[in-house]
Amino acid sequence: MSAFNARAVRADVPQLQRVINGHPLTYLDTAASSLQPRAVIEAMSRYYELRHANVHRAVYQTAEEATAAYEGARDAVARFIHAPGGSGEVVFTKNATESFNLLAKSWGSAHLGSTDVVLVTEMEHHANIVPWFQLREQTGVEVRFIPVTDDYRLDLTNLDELMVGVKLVSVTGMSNVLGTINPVRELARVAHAHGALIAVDGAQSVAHSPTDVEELDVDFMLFTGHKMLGPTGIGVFWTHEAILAAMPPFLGGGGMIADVRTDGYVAADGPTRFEAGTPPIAEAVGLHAAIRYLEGLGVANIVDHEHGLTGDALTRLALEFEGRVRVIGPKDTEDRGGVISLDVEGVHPHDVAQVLDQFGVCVRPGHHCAKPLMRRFGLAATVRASYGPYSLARDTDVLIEALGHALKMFG
Amino acid sequence: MSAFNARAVRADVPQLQRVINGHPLTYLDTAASSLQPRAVIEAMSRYYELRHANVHRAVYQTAEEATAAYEGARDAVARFIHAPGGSGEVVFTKNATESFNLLAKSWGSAHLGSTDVVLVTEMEHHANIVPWFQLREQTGVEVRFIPVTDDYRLDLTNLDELMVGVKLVSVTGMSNVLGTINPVRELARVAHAHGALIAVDGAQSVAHSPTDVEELDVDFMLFTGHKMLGPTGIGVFWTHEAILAAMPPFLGGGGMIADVRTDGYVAADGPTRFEAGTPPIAEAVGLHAAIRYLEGLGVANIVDHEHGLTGDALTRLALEFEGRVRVIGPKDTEDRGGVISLDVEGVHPHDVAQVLDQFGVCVRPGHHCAKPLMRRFGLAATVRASYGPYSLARDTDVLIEALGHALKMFG
Amino acid sequence: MANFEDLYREIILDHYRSPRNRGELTTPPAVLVEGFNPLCGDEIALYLDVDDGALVNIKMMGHGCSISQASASLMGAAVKGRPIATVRDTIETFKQLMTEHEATIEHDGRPAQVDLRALGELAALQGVVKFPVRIKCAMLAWNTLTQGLDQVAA
Amino acid sequence: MANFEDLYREIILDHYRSPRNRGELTTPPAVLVEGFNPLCGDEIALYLDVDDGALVNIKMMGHGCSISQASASLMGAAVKGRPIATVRDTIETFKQLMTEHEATIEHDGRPAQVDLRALGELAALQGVVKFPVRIKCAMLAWNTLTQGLDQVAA
Ligand SMILES: Cc1ncc(COP(=O)(O)O)c(C=O)c1O
Ligand SMILES: Cc1ncc(COP(=O)(O)O)c(C=O)c1O
Repeated sequence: MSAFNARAVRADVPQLQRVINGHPLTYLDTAASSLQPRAVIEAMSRYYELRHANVHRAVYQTAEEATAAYEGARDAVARFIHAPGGSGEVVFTKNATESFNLLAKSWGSAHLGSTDVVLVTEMEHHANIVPWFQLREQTGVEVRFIPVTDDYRLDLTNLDELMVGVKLVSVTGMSNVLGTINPVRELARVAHAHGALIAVDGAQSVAHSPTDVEELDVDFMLFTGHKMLGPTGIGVFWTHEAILAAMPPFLGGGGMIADVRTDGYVAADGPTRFEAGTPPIAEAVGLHAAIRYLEGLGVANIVDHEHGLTGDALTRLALEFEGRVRVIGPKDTEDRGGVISLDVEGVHPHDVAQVLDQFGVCVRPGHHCAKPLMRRFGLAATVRASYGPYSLARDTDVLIEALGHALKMFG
Repeated sequence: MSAFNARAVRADVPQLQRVINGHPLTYLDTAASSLQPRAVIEAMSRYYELRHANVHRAVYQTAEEATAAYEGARDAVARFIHAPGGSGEVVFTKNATESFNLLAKSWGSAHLGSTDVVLVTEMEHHANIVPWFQLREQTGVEVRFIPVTDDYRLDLTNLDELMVGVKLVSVTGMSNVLGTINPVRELARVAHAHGALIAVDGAQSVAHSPTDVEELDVDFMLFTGHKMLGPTGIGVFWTHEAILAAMPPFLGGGGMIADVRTDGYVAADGPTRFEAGTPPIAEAVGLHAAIRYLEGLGVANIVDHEHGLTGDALTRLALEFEGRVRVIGPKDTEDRGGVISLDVEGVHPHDVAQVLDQFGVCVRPGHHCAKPLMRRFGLAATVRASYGPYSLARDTDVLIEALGHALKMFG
Repeated sequence: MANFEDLYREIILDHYRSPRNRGELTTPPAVLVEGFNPLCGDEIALYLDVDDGALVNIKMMGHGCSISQASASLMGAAVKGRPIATVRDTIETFKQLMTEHEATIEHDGRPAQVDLRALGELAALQGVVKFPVRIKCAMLAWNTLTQGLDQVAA
Repeated sequence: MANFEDLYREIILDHYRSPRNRGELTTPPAVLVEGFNPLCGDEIALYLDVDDGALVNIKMMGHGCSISQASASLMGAAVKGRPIATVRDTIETFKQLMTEHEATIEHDGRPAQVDLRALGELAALQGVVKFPVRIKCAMLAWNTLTQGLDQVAA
C-alpha cells in the first residue's frame, strides 16, 4: 500500500494553518480552486529569484534555464495525461476557459458550420457553453444539450438520436455542481462511431481521477492549473498532433508567427502557434511542481481518499438532518467525486455560507457557473462543499455542526 | 531630490545576486522582461500561503480577502495610469498580446469595416500587427503603416494623408527595438481631429516613462505585467468607461456572463465582461506589488536614471568601437528610452550574444517580434541591450568589454 | 463574531421571517417593476402605487437571501406613503450607507458620512457594509425601486 | 567555459571564416533548394548536382551565424561525391547527434548513441547540443539538404 497520508498533505499546505474567526480553516472549496502546497509556491518563488527571463530564442543562461523550465512543464503535462504524441500536443493557455475558447474559435470555426451540431450537456460549466453560443452567432452551428436525469446523471437513452449531425461531443469529466462522473470512454466510443470527435472538460476531474487520454480515447482534454494544486494564470489544451496541426491560429502576436511582413503573416507550427505573447512561464513552473506533487501522492490514492470522505459525508448528512439538507447530486459514491451540493431547507445559500464562515468553513454558494443545470432543477443556487487531498473527516464534522447552526438560526 | 538609488534596487532583486560563468549577472534584457524585486515575489507567495481562493461571489473570509486583493490591484493600476474613470476601466488579461487581441477582436470587429483603416507604424511589435491582420481576414479592414525615417523616428510628414479613412491609430509608446519614444500626445491630437481613436502600446513605456492617460488624451492603453517588475501571466487593457461599455464580449465562459440559458447568454457589464474564467489572481497581487514598488522609486526618477545610463552608453559605444558597432536607433537621448539595438560588424547577433553570455551578460539577439521594422532596415536581427531601474554604469562596462571580445573572436 | 452579529441583527431576522408589505396591487393603476440579481438568483417584484407625487402604496413579491428580503421589507416600511422626493432622498441616503464601506477602508477612523437617525430602522442594515459580497443583496430592492420611480416619472 | 570552447572549436571558426563549396551551380542540371529560419533570419541556398544515384557536386550561398555557416560548410565537405544512400545515412547520424541532448538530460550518464568516428570532422559540431537554441542553427543546412534530396527523388 501507499504512503498516502492526508494529514501530511495538510501540513504541506500553508493556508490550512490559518485560523478564521477563532476556528482552524476548514477548506471545502477545492472545486472552485485548490490550495497550493508549499512545494508549488516555492517552485515559483525560486523561479523568480533565480532564473526568470523571457523564453525562446535568447542564448544567455538564465533564459535557457527559463525556457527549459517552461518546456519541462509541457513535458510533465504530456506525461501526466499520457499524451500519445508527447509535449508537442500540449498548449498552455491562461485557464480552462481560454482553452475552450481556443477549441470553439480555432478548431470549431474551421469545422463547425450551420448544418453541424456540437453536443454538450445540461451539466456543463459556462466555459463549455458560452464559447459555443458565440460560435453559433458566427457560423450558425447548433448547440444541443444532453439532458440530465432526476438522479443527476446524463440521460443517454436517446443518445443515438441526439447524435444526428453531431461533429463534436463536448462533455465534462466530472460535474462541478453534482459531483457526477460521466462515462467518457463510452461517450468517446459513441462519438467516434458517429464520425464525431470528443472533447473533455477535465477541470474538475484531472486532479481527482487518473487521466489517460489514450485509454479514454478522447480527442481534446482541457483543464486549469488552479484546480490541481497549481497556480492561477495557466490552463491546458491538449489534442492529437494531427488535429492541432490543422487548427487555424487563434490569438495573434509575437511568438505564434513564423514570419510577419507589412502585408501579412505566416503562423508558426506546433503548440507555439496558439501561444501568442509572453507565456505564463512562472505559472508553468508552478503547474509542473503541482504535477510532481500529485504524482508523488498518486492520483489513485487521492481518488480513494476522497471517495471515502464523500461516502461518509453523504451518509452522515442524510442521518443528521433527516431531509432538511438535500444533496443535489448522486446519493452514493458510484461514479461520483467529492463535490457535494446542498439545498438547505428554508435557508438561502448565501446565509448558509455566511453562517459557515463563522465556523471557519469555506463553502461556495451560488450557481457555480452552471445556470442551465440550476434551472433544470428549479434552483437559483446551492451551497457546495468539495474535498481535496488535504481534506479530513474532521472537515465534515465542522461542516455538519455549522449546518446545524444555520438551520437553527434561519430554519 | 529623491532617494532613488539603483544600488538599493539591485539589492532588492534576488536574481541579480547570481553568478554566471564566474561573472556576476549583468542583466541587460529588461525590454524582454524585467526582473522582479523581492517585494513582488513575496507578495505572491504570501497570497498563496494565506488567502488564495477563487474570487467573486464567495462569502467566506479568505475568498473575500482574495477578491479584495484582486480588486485592489485594479484600483492600483487605475491610479498608476491616471484612469479618469477609475478601476471600472481596467481589464486584466494574460499579457499585452491578449490585450491587443481584445482591442482588435472586440472593439475592432464592432467598429472597423472594409472601408476603414487602422493606422499602425513600421516599428510596431507583432502584438500590434498580427491581430489587425487577423481582423482584416474577417472584416476587410485596411492596415496601414506609418513609415520610419532613416534616423529611426516616425515619418509624420504625410500624416494628414495617411489619416484618410483611419478610425484607429495604434502606436507604441516606445519601440522595443529602437528605444524611440513616439509623440503620443501629438498623435492623439491628430487622431481626434480626424475623428479617430488612438491606442497606445505601453508595454515598453509604462515602467520607463510616467503614464497619464488623461494628459496624453489617449483612448486605449495596453501593457503587460512582466515588463514592469511584475509577474508573468498578467496584462492590462484600459479604455474609457463609455468605450468599454459598448464593446462586445470576446472570450466566453464563467464570470463574464449575467445569465446563461440553454438557448443563449447575456454578458455582464464592466471589466468583468472581458475576464472569462478564473482570472490571474496571484498575478494581480504581484502586479500591485510591482506598482507599489515603482511608485516608491518614482517613475520620473527611473526615467532620469535610465536616461543617464543610455546617454553614457551611446557615447562610449561610439568612442570605443569607431563604427564597428552600429546603434540601430536614435543616436542621442532625446525622446529615447534605454533600449539599445546593436549591429556588430561581421558578427552574427547569435554569436555576439553567445560570447556575451560567457561574461554573464544577458542581451537578446533576434528580430524582437518586429520583423517589419527589421526588413525596413535590411537586417535579419540585432543584439539588443536594455536597461532597468536596477541597471548600473558597471553593466555598460561589462557589455563593452564583452563586445570587444566578440569582435576579436569573429571580426 | 461582532461583525456577524452586526449583519444578522434581530430586526433583520424579524423582517426576513415576517416580511412587511408582502403581496400584489392591481396594475394599473399600480406599476409593476421587477429586479433580478442573476449572480445569486434573487428576484423581487415591486408594485408601486404613485398618486399626487407620493408613493401611496407599495407591495412586493420575490425571494432571496435574508439580507435581500429584509432590506426589501425595511425599505417598504420606510417609503410607504411618503412623497416621491422624500423617497428619493431615502434611497440616496441608503446608497451612501452601503458605499460607506470603501470610505472606511481608505480613511480609517473617518466619521460616518451618513446621518443614521434619518434612516430609522434601516440603520439596522449598516452591518452589511462589512460584507462586500452582501451589499448587492441589500441593494436589489432599492435599485428596483429607483427603476420603478424613473418609469413612473417618464 | 568548457562548453563555450566546445561550441566554438577552432575547426568551426575555420569553416565559418573560410566556408567550403561556396558558390552556385547552373540549374538545371543542378537543383536549387532554399532554407530559411524565420526566427533568426538565417538563409541558405543549396545547389545539388545529383547523377547516377550520387551527389556529385554541391555548392551553397546564404548567410547566418557561425554555427549555421560552419555546419553548412562541414556538411558540404562530408557529403560531396557520396552516393545518395550514404548522404542520407550521414544526415540521419547528424540528426541523432543533435538530439542526443535530450537523451543526455533524461538519462544522465548514458553512453553516447552516436558513432562519432562515422561523422569525421562533423563531430566538431557536437558541442552545439549543449546549447539548445543553437541546434536549429546547426540543423538548417541539413534540413534543407533533406528537402533537396526529396525533391530530386520525387
Ligand atoms: C512594444 C511591445 N508590445 C507588446 C509586447 C508584448 O507583450 P507580451 O509578450 O507580454 O504580450 C512587447 C513585449 O514582448 C513589446 O515590447
Ligand atoms: C467543470 C469546470 N470547467 C471549467 C472551469 C473553468 O476553469 P477556469 O475558471 O480556470 O477557466 C471550471 C471552474 O471554474 C469547472 O469547474
